Amino acid sequence: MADPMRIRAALAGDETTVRVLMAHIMEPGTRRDAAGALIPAHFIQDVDASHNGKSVLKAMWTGAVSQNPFLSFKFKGAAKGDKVVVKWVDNKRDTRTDEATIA
Amino acid sequence: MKSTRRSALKATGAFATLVSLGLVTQSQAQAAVDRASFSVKTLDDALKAIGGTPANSDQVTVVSPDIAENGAVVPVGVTSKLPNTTEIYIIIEKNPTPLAAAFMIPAGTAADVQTRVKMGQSTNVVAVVKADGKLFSATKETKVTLGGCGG
Amino acid sequence: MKKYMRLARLPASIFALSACSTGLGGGADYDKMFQDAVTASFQPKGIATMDYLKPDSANNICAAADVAGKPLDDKMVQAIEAAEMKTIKMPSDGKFLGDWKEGERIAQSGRGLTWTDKITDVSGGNCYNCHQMDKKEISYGNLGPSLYNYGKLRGVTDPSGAASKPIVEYTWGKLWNARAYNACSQMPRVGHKGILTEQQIQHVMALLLDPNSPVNK
Amino acid sequence: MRSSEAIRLAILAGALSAAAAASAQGTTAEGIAKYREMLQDGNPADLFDMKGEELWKQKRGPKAATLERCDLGKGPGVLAGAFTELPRFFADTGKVMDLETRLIHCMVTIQGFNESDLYKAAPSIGRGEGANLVAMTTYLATQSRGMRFNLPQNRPEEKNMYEVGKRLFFQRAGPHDFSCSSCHGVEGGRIRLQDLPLLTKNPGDGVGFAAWPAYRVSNGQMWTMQKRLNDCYRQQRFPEPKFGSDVTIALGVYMGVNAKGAVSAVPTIKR
Repeated sequence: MADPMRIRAALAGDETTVRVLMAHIMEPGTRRDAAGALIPAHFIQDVDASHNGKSVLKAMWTGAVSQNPFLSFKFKGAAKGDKVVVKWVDNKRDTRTDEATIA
Repeated sequence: MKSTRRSALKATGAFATLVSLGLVTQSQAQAAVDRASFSVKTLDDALKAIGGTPANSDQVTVVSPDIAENGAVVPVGVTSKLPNTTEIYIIIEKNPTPLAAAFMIPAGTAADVQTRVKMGQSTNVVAVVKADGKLFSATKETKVTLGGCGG
Repeated sequence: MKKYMRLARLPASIFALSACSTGLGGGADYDKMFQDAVTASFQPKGIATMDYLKPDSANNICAAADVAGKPLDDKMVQAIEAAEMKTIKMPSDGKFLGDWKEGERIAQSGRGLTWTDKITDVSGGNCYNCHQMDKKEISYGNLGPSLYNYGKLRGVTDPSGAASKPIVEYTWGKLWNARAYNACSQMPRVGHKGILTEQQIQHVMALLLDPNSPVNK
Repeated sequence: MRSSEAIRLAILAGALSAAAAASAQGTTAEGIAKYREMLQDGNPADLFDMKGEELWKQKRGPKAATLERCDLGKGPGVLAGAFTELPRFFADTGKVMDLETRLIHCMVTIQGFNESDLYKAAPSIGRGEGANLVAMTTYLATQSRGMRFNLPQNRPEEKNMYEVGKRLFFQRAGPHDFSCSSCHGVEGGRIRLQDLPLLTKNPGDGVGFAAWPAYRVSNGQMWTMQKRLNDCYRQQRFPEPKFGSDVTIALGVYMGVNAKGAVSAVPTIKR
């Protein structure tokens, strides 16, 4: 099973900044191992962040996003104590959902 | 060099005009690209997949380092000051599959995202945004250097 | 070249005597503890066998001086340099210069001889790790002096000409065994220790001395 | 055809102005410094720290116990300031131990893990108990973040380790005749573009010994001091130092004592 994400969400003024770290290998599928065999692709394809059930960001990724991906974005309309939920799905249909409380 | 630059600027101007006339834009109002777009091999094809030719805009900013010590992790951020920015694309021109990431920005979310991407070599980073259904871009070059021992 | 002759004629007896003791200063126990720790701690892995740790007089003497924090005395320096000078082999085919383009590839590569390398892997010269060479390469180290314009600064216009002979031979010797000219130099003994082949050294020589090489542009 | 040419030109124009701005911004060194600064926000080391904390507090091993009573040198369960005094002498084992060997000791005595199994697993930092050790080491070291290194040198065993470490630091061998000192014995040294800390003295806050454990962006791995030393010896063209061996502990004591007063910045992020 995938390791948890670290999500930090902080409200400043009327804007919430969300910073997410995801534990993922992000193997692009183009690299070869020592024996010359292609290493199969394994990367996060879809990311969906939501607040109170409403999507605040969707992303589509490739193996060109770095290993253990970092994502930062900002949105309006949240209050301290609200939850931000982040979900990712990779190309092997493995998925992980974590949440953080806005500070 | 000079003449190249002048014609380049001229081309930009012409394109900006075409875009403002709505002649070269696509009108996919909502729309994420399809997954196949991420496997195209050239910048041109990536732009086609996104929906056409963007106009250079000083309202779009790509933040990436001038020099990256390691191509495996290069911080890249894109911001757009254009109203109604709904999509952001990060294209790494020299990567084997240039389109690296796409972001869909709903109302209420700032057109301001940051992530980290891989670069196989020194390259232009092209940010394309869709605002009011039209495409705009900004470009920044990042040099990738060798690091320590063993390189 | 005068220096070469003078040092080469020095007897190596002083060197042989002092090489027996590691002379690490302080309590002798520390030296033994150090040896015991080395024996107990290292294990062979891949091509990096325990042979990598076999005693080498010049290395032991230089390390002892570092531990003591005192430079070597002149006699010791001369003894080491004389002994190392004897290891230098001039090119077997009489050719000093190869292809600078090959040399550039060798200079850029830092690979070879670690436990993750294979015996069949081609070693690099590690040159850029420590030296500036081609002005266009921004990623260069500074542990060694800049070699940009190495040949040009030394007036080498025709590396095969008689006027260039001393500098060409010196450069070959320096690459083969840098310790012959500087007893405790940190530069690997590229030829003497078999890091690069004779042919590879010829290519690196061309990178340094060929007037068409980017080093001399 | 014409349109794709125009795209290229348009993009080129953007790149040209960006390049002009870049050259005005200064040197390569400044560029690299800026790159490193940009990486600071969002260090994936946090993921390892998080996982380590969870493992530390979890009932694990044959004895199904948590490690929360483990004594890292400041008393059972005291974490803050423990890392910045390691390696140190432990009376219960009669040995000088670093954080990683002490952690294994606690897993063996408190949780009932098999010692030789753990030593066998430890070098594989990416999987199984090896990965768990790395995560916990990151967590434990992070508990002393911002504190100053202050290794004890009161015991003869600790002094001996320092002297042995010093000799190891200058030991020259292998096909390249390299020592630790070849790269880390000068001020302002650089391999390629990589700055090399001078390790015979305190190289500064968060530099050298005070910068590990660190997340390596080049391979997405979290490296502890044991792994750092292992890879130094690889590139030095030496045989391999066994995990937790006297050589690794002695070098830790030598560098740690020299770094006295340096602020630990762990976990850091590095090329």
